[in-house]
Amino acid sequence: MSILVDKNTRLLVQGITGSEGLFHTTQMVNYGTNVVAGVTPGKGGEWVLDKVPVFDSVKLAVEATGANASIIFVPARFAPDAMFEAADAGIPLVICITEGVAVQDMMRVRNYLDQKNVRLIGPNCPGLLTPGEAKVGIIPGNIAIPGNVGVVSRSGTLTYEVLYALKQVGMGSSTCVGIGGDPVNGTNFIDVLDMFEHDPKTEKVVMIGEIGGTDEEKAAEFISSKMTKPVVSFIAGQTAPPGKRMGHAGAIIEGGAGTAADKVRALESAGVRVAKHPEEIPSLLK
Amino acid sequence: MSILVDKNTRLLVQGITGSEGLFHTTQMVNYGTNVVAGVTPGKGGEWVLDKVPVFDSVKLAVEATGANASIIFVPARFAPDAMFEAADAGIPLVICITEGVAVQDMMRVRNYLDQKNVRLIGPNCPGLLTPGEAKVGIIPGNIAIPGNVGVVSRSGTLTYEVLYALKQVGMGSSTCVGIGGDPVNGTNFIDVLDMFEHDPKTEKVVMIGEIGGTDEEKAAEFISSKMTKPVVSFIAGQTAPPGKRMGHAGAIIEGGAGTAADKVRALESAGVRVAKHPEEIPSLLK
Amino acid sequence: MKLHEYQSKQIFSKFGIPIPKGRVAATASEARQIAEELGGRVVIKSQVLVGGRGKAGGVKLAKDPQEAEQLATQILGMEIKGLPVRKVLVDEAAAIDQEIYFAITNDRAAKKPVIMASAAGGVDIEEVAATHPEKIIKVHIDPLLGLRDYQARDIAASMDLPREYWKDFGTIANGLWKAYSSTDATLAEINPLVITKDKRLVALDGKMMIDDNALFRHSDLSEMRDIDEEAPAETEARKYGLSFIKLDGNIGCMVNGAGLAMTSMDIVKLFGGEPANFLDIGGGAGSEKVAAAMRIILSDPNVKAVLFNIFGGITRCDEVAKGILAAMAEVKPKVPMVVRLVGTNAEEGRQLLADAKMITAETLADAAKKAVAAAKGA
Amino acid sequence: MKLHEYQSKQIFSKFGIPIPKGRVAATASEARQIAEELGGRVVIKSQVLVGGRGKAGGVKLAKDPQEAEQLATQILGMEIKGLPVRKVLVDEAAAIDQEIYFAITNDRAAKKPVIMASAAGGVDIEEVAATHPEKIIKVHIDPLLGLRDYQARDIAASMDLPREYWKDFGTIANGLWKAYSSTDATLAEINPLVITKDKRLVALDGKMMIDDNALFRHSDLSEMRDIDEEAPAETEARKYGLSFIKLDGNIGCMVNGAGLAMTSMDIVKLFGGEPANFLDIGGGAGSEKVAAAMRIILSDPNVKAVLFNIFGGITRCDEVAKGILAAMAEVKPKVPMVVRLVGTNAEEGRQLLADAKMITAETLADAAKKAVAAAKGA
Repeated sequence: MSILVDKNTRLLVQGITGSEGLFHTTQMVNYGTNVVAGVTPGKGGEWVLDKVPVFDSVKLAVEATGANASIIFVPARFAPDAMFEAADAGIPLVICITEGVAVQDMMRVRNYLDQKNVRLIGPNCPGLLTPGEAKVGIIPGNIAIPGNVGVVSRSGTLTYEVLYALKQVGMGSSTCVGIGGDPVNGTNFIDVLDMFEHDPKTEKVVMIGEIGGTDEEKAAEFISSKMTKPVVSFIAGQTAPPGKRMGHAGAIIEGGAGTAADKVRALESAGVRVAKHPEEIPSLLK
Repeated sequence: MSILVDKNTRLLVQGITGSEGLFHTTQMVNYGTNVVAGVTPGKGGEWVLDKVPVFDSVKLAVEATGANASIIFVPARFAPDAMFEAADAGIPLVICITEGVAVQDMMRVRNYLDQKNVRLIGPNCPGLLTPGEAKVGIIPGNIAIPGNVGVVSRSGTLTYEVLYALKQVGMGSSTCVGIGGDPVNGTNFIDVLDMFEHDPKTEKVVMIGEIGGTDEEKAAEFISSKMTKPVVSFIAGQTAPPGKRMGHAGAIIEGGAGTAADKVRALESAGVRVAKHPEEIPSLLK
Repeated sequence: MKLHEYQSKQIFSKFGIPIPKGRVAATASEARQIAEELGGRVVIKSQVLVGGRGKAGGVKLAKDPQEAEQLATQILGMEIKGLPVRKVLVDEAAAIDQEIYFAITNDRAAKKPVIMASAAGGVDIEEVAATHPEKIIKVHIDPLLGLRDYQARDIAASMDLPREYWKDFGTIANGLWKAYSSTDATLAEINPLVITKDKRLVALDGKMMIDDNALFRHSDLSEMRDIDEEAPAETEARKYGLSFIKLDGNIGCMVNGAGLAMTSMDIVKLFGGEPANFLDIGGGAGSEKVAAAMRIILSDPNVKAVLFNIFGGITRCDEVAKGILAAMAEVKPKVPMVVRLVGTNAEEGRQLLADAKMITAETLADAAKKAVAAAKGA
Repeated sequence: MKLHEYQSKQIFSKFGIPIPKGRVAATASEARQIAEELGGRVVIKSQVLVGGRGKAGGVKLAKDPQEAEQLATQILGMEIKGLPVRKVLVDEAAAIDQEIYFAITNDRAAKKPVIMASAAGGVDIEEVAATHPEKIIKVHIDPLLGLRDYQARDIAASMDLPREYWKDFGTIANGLWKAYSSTDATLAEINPLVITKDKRLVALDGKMMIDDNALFRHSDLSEMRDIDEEAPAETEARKYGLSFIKLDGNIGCMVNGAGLAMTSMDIVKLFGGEPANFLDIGGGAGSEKVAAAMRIILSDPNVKAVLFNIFGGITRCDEVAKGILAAMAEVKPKVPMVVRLVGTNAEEGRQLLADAKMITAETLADAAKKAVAAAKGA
C-alpha cells in the first residue's frame, strides 16, 4: 500500500524528449516505474529508451496506453497548457515538476483542475516516491527505502536530506510527497496528511515546511483535531531575514502569520515534535 | 404541486425600480406571487408598492429576506452581471426576462451557472406561471387557469396564444415555462419535459417550438424514449424564408437540421401530435 | 452584422493572421493602381455580403494592371444575387498547394464556441460536411478559459497538417480565437486558409459575423456596417430596434414576438394569403417604435392590408394602440387594417382604437382570415 | 519586480484610473519646470523602491515652483533605507476629504485574486488591519471570470462610500483589475485612493509588483526595471536566473533549492557561524550558472569561507562540479571551500573535484561545522 502512486500507476511523461524529461524518464524507468508513454508535440511516433512510445498529444497517449498519471517536465511558459491538456484528457493525477510557473496562470489552472476533480501535485516540486514501487519525479531513488514513514514537504532538496537521513539509520518511507513551494499549488499539507492518516502502511509522518504562507499553521490545526498518527516536523528559514515584503497587501492578507517562529509554535501546540535541523528528525521519530 | 415555482417561492426582482421591473412587479404582486425583495444598486432602503424592500445587492437581499428565486429585468448589457450576482449569492433559480443579451456573454454565464448548479430560465423569455399560485415573469396572469396541462415554449407571445386558447375551452395548466428563444439559454425542452414527466399534477404536455437549432429534434428523441405522458406540439416558422444564414459554419454545425419540416417530422415520429396552428392545440389535447 | 471580406481580413491581420497584400478599391482605376503597386498577378474580388460570388463570376484573376482595370470595371458593374457590387478587393495572387477550412463559431447545443477545421477546405466545404462529416474536425472551447495552445496542435495533428506548419498554425488559431472573442463574433471563418507553394500559411478569404446584441461595446465595428448592402427599410427598422424582413406577399404584418410573428405568417398562408413581411416589434415596444414599424410596413406599395396581432405581456396593448394612432395620423393609410389586441392592457388599447375604423378580431385564425379577405377585397 | 510609484500610476492611468497631473524629474530644475507647468501647489515625492518614505521625509508639499526646486534638491540628495533617491515625482497637490485603501493581490490560501478595500486608507492601513480587521473588506475574484461589476458595487456599499461615487468607483475597480490581470501583477495597490474636496476620486499613490515568472510575456514591463535600485550582485544573479540575497555574515553559501538553502543558513547559524548570503541555484542548473553563482559569492570581500551544499535531484552534481571548476580557474579563490555533494551523479561530481583541494563533508551538520571552522581559521 501507499498513497497516490504505486506499481500499478501507468505514467505518462509530458516533455519526455527534452533534456530534463529524458534524463528523469531514464531514472524513473531504471527505478522500475511503469512509464507507459511520453508526449512531445511534433515528435509523435518516436520512441524513448527503445521502449516508451512518444505521442503528439496527451489525448492520443491516453487512448493508446491507458495512462492514469502524468508528470510534466515542460518549460514554465508551456507548463500551464500542459496541465490543462492533461486535465482535459481525463488524467486524474498530474505532477508538475516545472519551476517558475507564473502565479496568475496557476490560479487559473488550479481553479480549472478543481472543477474537473484532477489531483495536481506541484508545480515546482520534486514529485512522488513510493520506495520499491514507483518513482514519479526527480527524488533520487537510491536515497530512500520502503518503510512506514510518510513524508510530505514543501521543499525539494530539503526532502532529499530527510529521506537520506532516515535511510542512514535504516528507516524507510511509505510514500514521499513533494508538494512544492509555490504560492499557488495543487495539493497542500492537509490533503496529504489526510491521505497518510488513512493509509495502513503509514505509521508516522514527517512534515517539512518553510517560512511564508499559512499552510503549516493550518496543518497544525488539522493534526491536532484529525490525526492519530505521530508527526515530526522541520521548518526551514528560521534565520531568514524578513526579505522583500509584498507591500501592505501581503501583510494584511496573511495577518502577520508565516514566520518560522509562528509555525514552530503552532506545530508544537498541536503536539508535533519540531526538529532543530533535518538530520535530527530520525531520532525524534523513534 | 407544480414545477419550479409555487406559493412557497420567495421571489427577488433584480431591476425592480426600472420601468419594466416596476410594472411587472406590480402585476406579479397583484397575482399573489410572494415577492419578498427587489434589487436596484443605489436604491437600497427604498420600498416598492409600499411593501417590497429594495436592496443595493442580491447578497444583502438574500440575507435579509431568504429569497430563493430571482427574476431579472435589467437592460441587456447589465443582465450577465445580474445573473452572475444572483448565482454568487446562492440563488438556485434565476429567471432572466431580458431580451438581447450578447451570445458570448451567455456562453460564459451558462458555463459558470452550470458549475454552481444554478437553474437558469431564459434569457429573452416570458418566465414562469403556475396558475393560481405564482406568476414569475410577464405572462399575463388572466389568460391561464389551473389545470393538468404542462406548457413549455421557446416563444413568448406565442405561449400566451396557447394558454389563452386552452382557457377558452376551460382547460388549465399545471405550470407554463417559457424557456426563451435565444441560441444559448439556461434551460432547454428536455429539462422541462423531464420535470413534467415527474410532476404528479401534470397529465399532458404542450411543447411550442420554432425553427432554428436542434432542440425540438432532441426533445422528440427524449419524448419517444423517456416520456409516458402525451405531448402535443406546434412549430412556428413553417413558411419562414431560409433567412440570413450563418455562413458555412452554421450549416455545418447544425448539419442541415432546424427547419420546421424537420422538426415536425421528428416529433410526429416520436408520437407527438403537431398542430397546424396554435388554436388547434386544445382539440388535440382532448 | 456581416462584415465584408476585406474588413474581416483586416481584423485577422490585427491579430497576427497572415493575409495577402492588397487593398479595397471603389473604382477600376483605383484597382489598376493597387495592381501596379502590388506587381505580378492579382485577384479582383467583389465585396458583397452574399455567398456564391465566385460561382457568379465575382472573383477573377488578372495577369497585369491593365487586365486588373478591365476586370474591375466588369465586376464593379455586376449585381450578385440582387446586390450591386460597389467595391472590389485587389489582392496579390497566391500559388496554392492546399486549401484548409478553419472557423470558430457558436455551438448553441454545447453552449460553447467551437472550432471547425478541415484539410478539405475551399468552396465545397458544405458538401464535404454533408458527405464526409468525419473530415471536419470539431473542438469545443471553454468560454471561461479560451482556446488552449494544445487544442490548436490537436487540430493540426488531426488534419494531418505537416509538422513544419504546426507553429504557424498555432499562431493563426490563437489569432482567430482573439478575433472571434474580442469582437463578439458569431462567426470567424477562414476559407480557404492556404498552404502556398512557397510553404506559407495565408488566410486567402475571410468572413466574420458580429453579434448585433454586443455592438454596444464595439463602436469601431458598428462603423463598419455597410448600409449600402441593406434594403433601406431594414436600415430604418434596425434604427428603431425592430426585426424586419421584407417578403413578396401583400399582407403587412406587425406582431410582437418572433415566434408569434412567424406563426401569424404561417396562418396567413394557411388561409390562402401571402405575408408582405416579417416584423417583430420586440418586447416592451413603446408607441414611437410602433409608429416606425407602421411607417415601414406602409412604405411597401405591395401591401393591400395590414394585420396587427399583439398579445400583450411585456408589451402593453395601450402603447401599441398609441403608436398605431400616431402613425395613422402621419401616414394616412388607405389600406384596410385588421387588429387583434389581447393580454396586458388590451382593454385600454381597444378603447384607444375604438374610433379608428379598424377591423377587429378575437382569435388568431379569425384575424388571419379577415386580413386575407381584406387584401383580396382591396 | 517592484515598480516605482510613477510607473504604477502610468499603468493605472492607461486603464482609466484617474491620477493627479504630474511627471517624474531627475533634477531639481526639471522639478521646478514641472511645477511651473502644473501651477499651484505640488507634491515632491521621492521615487525609491522601499516603504516608509513619507515618514523618512521623502514626500514634501511645495507652495510654488521655487520651493519645489528647493525641496527637490533636498530630496534628491537623500538616502532612504540605504537607497539613494534618484528621481522625484512632481504631482499637483490634492485637497483631500477622505482616504481609501484599495488593492488587488493574490490570496495564496484561496488560490484566487483578492480585492482588499477600506474606508480607513492611508499610511496607517497595516495598523487598521491589525487592530480593526473588520474595517478591511475582502472579496475574492474568480480567476477564470474576472472581476464582476456587482462586486465593485458590493465593495463600495460595504465601505459606506456615498452613492454619488459608486459609478466612478466601479470604473476604478475595473481599471485596477485590468491593470493587475494584464500585467501579471502580484500586487496592484492604490493607497490612498482619495475623495477630493471637489468630489472626485483620484489615485494619489500607487504601487505595483509584477510576477518575475511572467515577465517573458511583458517585455514592455521588463524594461521598467530600475536596476539602479538593486545591488549589482543581485542584478548579476537575476541575469543568470539565480535567487540571491546578500546578508551580513562571512560564510558564502551555494545551495540548490530554496528550502535547503534556508536550512543551510539555519544550520550555519546553529553552529555559530553567520551566512554571507542566501543563494539558490535552482533546479537543473548547468555549469555556466554555477560558475556565475560562484563569481557572485566571491565578489563579496566579507566572505571568508564558502559552503557548497548540493543534493542532486533535477540538478546533477557533475554539472555543479564542472561549474565550480570553471569558476575556480577564472577567479582563483583564496578562501577555503567546503563541499558536500549527494544525490544524482554525486559520484561523478566528487571525482571531478577530487584534485581541487576542497574540504569535503558527508552530512549537512558536518558541512556546516567545517565551514564555520574554516571561516574562523581564515
